[in-house]
Amino acid sequence: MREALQLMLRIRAFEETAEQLYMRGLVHGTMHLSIGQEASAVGAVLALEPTDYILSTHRGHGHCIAKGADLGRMMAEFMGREHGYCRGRGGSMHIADIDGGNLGANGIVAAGLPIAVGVGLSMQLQALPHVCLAFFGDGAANEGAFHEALNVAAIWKLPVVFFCENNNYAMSMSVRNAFPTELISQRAQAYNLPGVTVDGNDLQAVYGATAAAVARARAGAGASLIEARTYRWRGHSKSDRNLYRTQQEIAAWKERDPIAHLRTQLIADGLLQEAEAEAMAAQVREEIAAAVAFAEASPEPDPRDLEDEVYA
Amino acid sequence: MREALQLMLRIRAFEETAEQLYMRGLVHGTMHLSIGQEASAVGAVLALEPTDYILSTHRGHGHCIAKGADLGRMMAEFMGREHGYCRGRGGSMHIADIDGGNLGANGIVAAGLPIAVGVGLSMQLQALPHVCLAFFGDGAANEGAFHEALNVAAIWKLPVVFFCENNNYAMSMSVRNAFPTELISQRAQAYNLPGVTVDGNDLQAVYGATAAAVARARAGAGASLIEARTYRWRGHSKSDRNLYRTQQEIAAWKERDPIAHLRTQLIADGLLQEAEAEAMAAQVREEIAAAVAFAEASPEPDPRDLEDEVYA
Amino acid sequence: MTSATQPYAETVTVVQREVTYAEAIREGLRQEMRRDPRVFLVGEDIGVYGGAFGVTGDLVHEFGSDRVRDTPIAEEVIAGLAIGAAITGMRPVAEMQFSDFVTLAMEQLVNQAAKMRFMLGGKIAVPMVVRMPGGSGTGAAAQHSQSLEAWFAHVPGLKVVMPATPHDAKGLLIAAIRDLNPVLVFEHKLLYRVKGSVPPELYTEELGKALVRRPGHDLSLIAYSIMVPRALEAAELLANEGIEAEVVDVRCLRPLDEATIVASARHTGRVLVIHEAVRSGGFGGEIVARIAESEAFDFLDAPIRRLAGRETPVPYNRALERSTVPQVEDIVAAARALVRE
Amino acid sequence: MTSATQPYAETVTVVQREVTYAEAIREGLRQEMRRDPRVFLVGEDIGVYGGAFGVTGDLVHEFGSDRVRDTPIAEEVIAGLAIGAAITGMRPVAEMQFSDFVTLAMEQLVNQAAKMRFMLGGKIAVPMVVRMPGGSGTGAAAQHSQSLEAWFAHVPGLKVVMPATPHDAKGLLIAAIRDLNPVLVFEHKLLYRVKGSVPPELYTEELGKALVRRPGHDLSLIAYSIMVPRALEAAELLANEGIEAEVVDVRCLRPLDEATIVASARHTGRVLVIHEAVRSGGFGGEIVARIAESEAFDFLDAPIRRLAGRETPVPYNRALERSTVPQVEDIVAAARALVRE
Ligand SMILES: Cc1ncc(C[n+]2csc(CCOP(=O)(O)OP(=O)(O)O)c2C)c(N)n1
Ligand SMILES: Cc1ncc(C[n+]2csc(CCOP(=O)(O)OP(=O)(O)O)c2C)c(N)n1
Ligand SMILES: [Mg+2]
Ligand SMILES: [Mg+2]
Repeated sequence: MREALQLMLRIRAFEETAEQLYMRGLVHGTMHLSIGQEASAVGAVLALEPTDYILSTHRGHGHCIAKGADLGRMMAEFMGREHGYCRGRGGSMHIADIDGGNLGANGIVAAGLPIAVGVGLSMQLQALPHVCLAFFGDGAANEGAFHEALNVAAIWKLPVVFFCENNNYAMSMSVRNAFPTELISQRAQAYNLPGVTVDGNDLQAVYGATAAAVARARAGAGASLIEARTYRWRGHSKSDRNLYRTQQEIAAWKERDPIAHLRTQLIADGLLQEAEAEAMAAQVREEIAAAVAFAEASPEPDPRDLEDEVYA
Repeated sequence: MREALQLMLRIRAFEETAEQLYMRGLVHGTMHLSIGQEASAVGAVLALEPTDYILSTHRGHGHCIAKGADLGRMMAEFMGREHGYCRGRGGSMHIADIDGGNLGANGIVAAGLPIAVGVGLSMQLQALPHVCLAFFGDGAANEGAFHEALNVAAIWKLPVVFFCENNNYAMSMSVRNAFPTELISQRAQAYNLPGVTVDGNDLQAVYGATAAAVARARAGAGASLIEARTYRWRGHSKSDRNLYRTQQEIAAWKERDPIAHLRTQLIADGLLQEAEAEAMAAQVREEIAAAVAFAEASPEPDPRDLEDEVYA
Repeated sequence: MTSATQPYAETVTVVQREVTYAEAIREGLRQEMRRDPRVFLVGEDIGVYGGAFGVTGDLVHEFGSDRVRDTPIAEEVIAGLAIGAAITGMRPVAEMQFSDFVTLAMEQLVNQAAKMRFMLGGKIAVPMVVRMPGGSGTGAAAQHSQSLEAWFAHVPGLKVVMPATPHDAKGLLIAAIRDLNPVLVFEHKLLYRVKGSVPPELYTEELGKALVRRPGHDLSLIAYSIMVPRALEAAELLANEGIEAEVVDVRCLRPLDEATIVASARHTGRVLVIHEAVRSGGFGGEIVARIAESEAFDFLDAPIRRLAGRETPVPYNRALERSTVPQVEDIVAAARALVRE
Repeated sequence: MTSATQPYAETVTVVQREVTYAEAIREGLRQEMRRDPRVFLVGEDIGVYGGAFGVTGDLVHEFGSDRVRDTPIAEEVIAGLAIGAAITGMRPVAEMQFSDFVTLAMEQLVNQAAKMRFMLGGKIAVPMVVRMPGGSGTGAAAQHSQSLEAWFAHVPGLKVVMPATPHDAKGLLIAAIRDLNPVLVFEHKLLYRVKGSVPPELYTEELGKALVRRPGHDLSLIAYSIMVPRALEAAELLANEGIEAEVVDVRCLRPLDEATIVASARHTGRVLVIHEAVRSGGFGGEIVARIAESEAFDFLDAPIRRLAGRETPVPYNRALERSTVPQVEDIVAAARALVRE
């Protein structure tokens, strides 16, 4: 759990720094910050083994950090540098850490779900014990790909965990307008899969639900759907003027800060001292500073032989 | 109900004749016969007003006849002639009767469902009282389009009836292997829509369920999903060797002939005499013979100015 | 196809109101929606949010959320519902938030919208528009930066429009809305903020008519969308070197105004076809082929050349990204080389 | 690209076993699946049914329903699962039952499979194959008869294979399965029953290598897929008239063997490019452009011509359908006209 807090702090700090770099004009492109959603990323990934796979989304920094990625290489990718995870070709929306089992963020909403089916099938065919966890947003749950993927994973009993981060909005589209039902997890019934909704800002709730789904998958009993209710504090991307929600609503969710929640809990349970928490935060700040330094020292990629890299 | 019987006889006779024409090598192309599924086509369409719309499928002859299409123009289309509904351009898989409210069969599984959403939206925006009923098969219910369409129809409360003809197979894929649940209608819950499963070989059951859904749609209360359980007696298309099912199963379903069922019922209820039933069958045979004669007398289309017909 | 006899654009002499490409589109939508109650907009985040690129802006406030309709993320249904609405009396204008997402709507657009009229023997028309921001230059990487217009230019039944100026962005869009066929309009993200003179009233620009944007006799630069302003800029630089380039704005890929293109090729004898899309399989090949098959062939003084996107996905890094797409200096260099051949 | 120095196919002199194109594919799949346990097949009705065109036939009996895997009707997942399996150690061979249905899988193939390696900085390979029956001639009408290969030839990261003979159907397929990239194989429905000599053992044909199927000096017929046998038949008829046509089988649209094509154009000075796909925006434009841009340009004695599908969806009626696609007599007529120019 202390590890979880540290990961969450790391994500928060990464995102805040990314935002600053962006504001300072050092980043060309777009970004989708996950501030406020740290518990769902960390809780989900902590329930996995290092050899398990994840598929991430456009809002993927948190997933990637939770899966153990190197912050320097992430930051370098964010800044489009040669030593970034994708050598500056992918950027924020495509950061992947293949060796760490993160098969990549994805710029296309819901696109990871059919791919997750393939990873699950691959594990089943090779009789490997690994599980694939696919992150996706509430918005993604209305794409056709969601339906096809859950159905196929269900009929073949694939070791896949469909993990929906319901942050209440798909860009400006509120779940109230996009869904005819209260719970996204209810959709699991259509595929005869277990479906649960958890407080996505409660690390332990997320961890618990995911651990159960992962155990089920690993035991060969098939896929599950988890809905983690959370909220993004920042706009969808940098062009967002937040016209579709109130400052009040944002403030109310900030009250439910997943990091503060976990920290308070750990201290209350005697698992953490205030001072340790401060030290952790300081350490994370250093890590991020080092990551930025690494990124800034990384060379710009060379445009010359780009064509040679398209095919294996 | 006598009208229903007549329509069902007409469909059966049309299909049998289509099959013969095909066997005799008079038809170039493919066809998907709906023999055995007459009650679902007729029961569904009888619940509609003439000004309501349907969207049909590759297995669409029955829907088209139920919606009141001219048999001669249908047969001419099947034979690729100029006086066919589509002037020989469409063939079996694309027969439409726009004036009659049949917006067309479709060669792409599930493709009618997103279009139905648009028809429903169009009615709602124009404040027109018409309903759109979209036929689709069990196989179509696993396409992404199904999901997107039902969700959007649900959130906007569109006047659409999603009518699934579950004939137990999508080509060779049994519903037992393609679905993780027993009932397709159960999927309605995912969209907070009413969903019912009815005996698709029982005309009155189909009619009743559809009438309720149509009334709901017309009242502005939104969409519904109906699953009609039925069976196709023939192979999927002409290349089908029926390797995926047993003769026994086919025979068992033939015992449940929807036409014989309705006929027996009408006679038992005193609504029809044996002799009348015979006369009806004879009349239908004549209609079909006339349709074939019309088709055969229709000229072949002229390839010359085809390019001029692509754009309006 | 009057262009062959009327080869040059009239020079605008009066000072006109300047608005951006995005504003021109919004104005066109607003005016046509006021005029025709059948017109409605549908897409993701086009309402209160105002569109991912701000194009629909405040339209929802004037027309309400019925006619400026936000959808869930469901591109197949966005396209399909446009079809269903179009064939039952409405005039939908759908938006794909990025043109890359049209990959999720190909079935509806290509198998349904494009073919419906023909398949049904001419019994039906499908008057719908799909607007799509395309192109690179914003650091959005490989899945948000493509130029896919060539796919659709290959599909009979569709029309494909590539406006290069605010004037055309409005006029061609209005024409597209009034057209009885499915029309795809590819807008270029980098053009949205470009200003140009736009008549304040409603007007249409004919679909299928190319325009000679600049006369010249040394070579023809045949371009569309963002490559038109780049070609014009290149032409100015070339003029300083004594090279007079004729710039043809193709404007519409289907129907294609072959006459204007061929006339220009015949006139100058040297042709450089320019587009942002990947070179192989791009629409430039079609343009080259039309010229190579035409009577202009005998008038050519050099091989026809193409300048187009590199054979890679679009990369994220700014310098990499820039290198994958023709820039003004690339056009100048290629044109210079061509006139020397 | 050894073709430029080795321009003619070796003449087969020994009598060989004749099998159909469909059987050749099945044999290739069977042998490669025996050799490599990572290979599996996935698609609709490929198991007990044996495939809509009987291609997979009895394979399920030998390899079981895990490796010859029937799916629900869900093309997006078929494509996506192939990607997921490919990047985690398997060698999926997916089938689209008709190539027209790939319209439902464009997102996965174009945005994911094609770009993944590049976007991730080369950290990953996506060794997958998608087999797709394409083309017209079976009365299947507009939504089951398209030739969409040009779309994919426009997408860096994909390879596009168009086998014209049973020999190539097997050899190119094996090469596609062993290739580390996503490879799309378009099989032509009318070719499935065509017989040809096929070596009984496992062999590969290099991807990206065109073949001169028949030498000649009066003109070049550049074709692929079903248009190759038609061009060869036309060449025989033309020979009777004293016209010696060289027939080039392109075989692979991406990567494209430009050298062989350009060499033939230069050699004969007259070029007719032939494909079934709709002419506008078809891959023929690319071939024309490659020639028009090349050093062969100066050796051309006539405009380059294309013979291709009409600008319509494919109609149902047999005579209408036939009229939309180049037939042998059309090739003969076009070739004859071209040599007279
Ligand atoms: C297929 C597709 N449609 C639309 C978009 C544009 N887009 C990117 S993120 C997004 C919202 C996604 O919402 P959700 O799935 O809830 O994830 P969140 O952003 O809330 O994390 C949209 C509309 C896209 N990238 N891909
Ligand atoms: C998108 C798509 N995928 C596959 C096919 C090929 N195909 C045509 S009908 C069919 C089976 C459809 O099953 P179902 O929806 O149950 O309808 P049924 O044939 O049983 O009436 C298939 C696989 C198609 N036409 N369209
Ligand atoms: Mg969300
Ligand atoms: Mg069925």
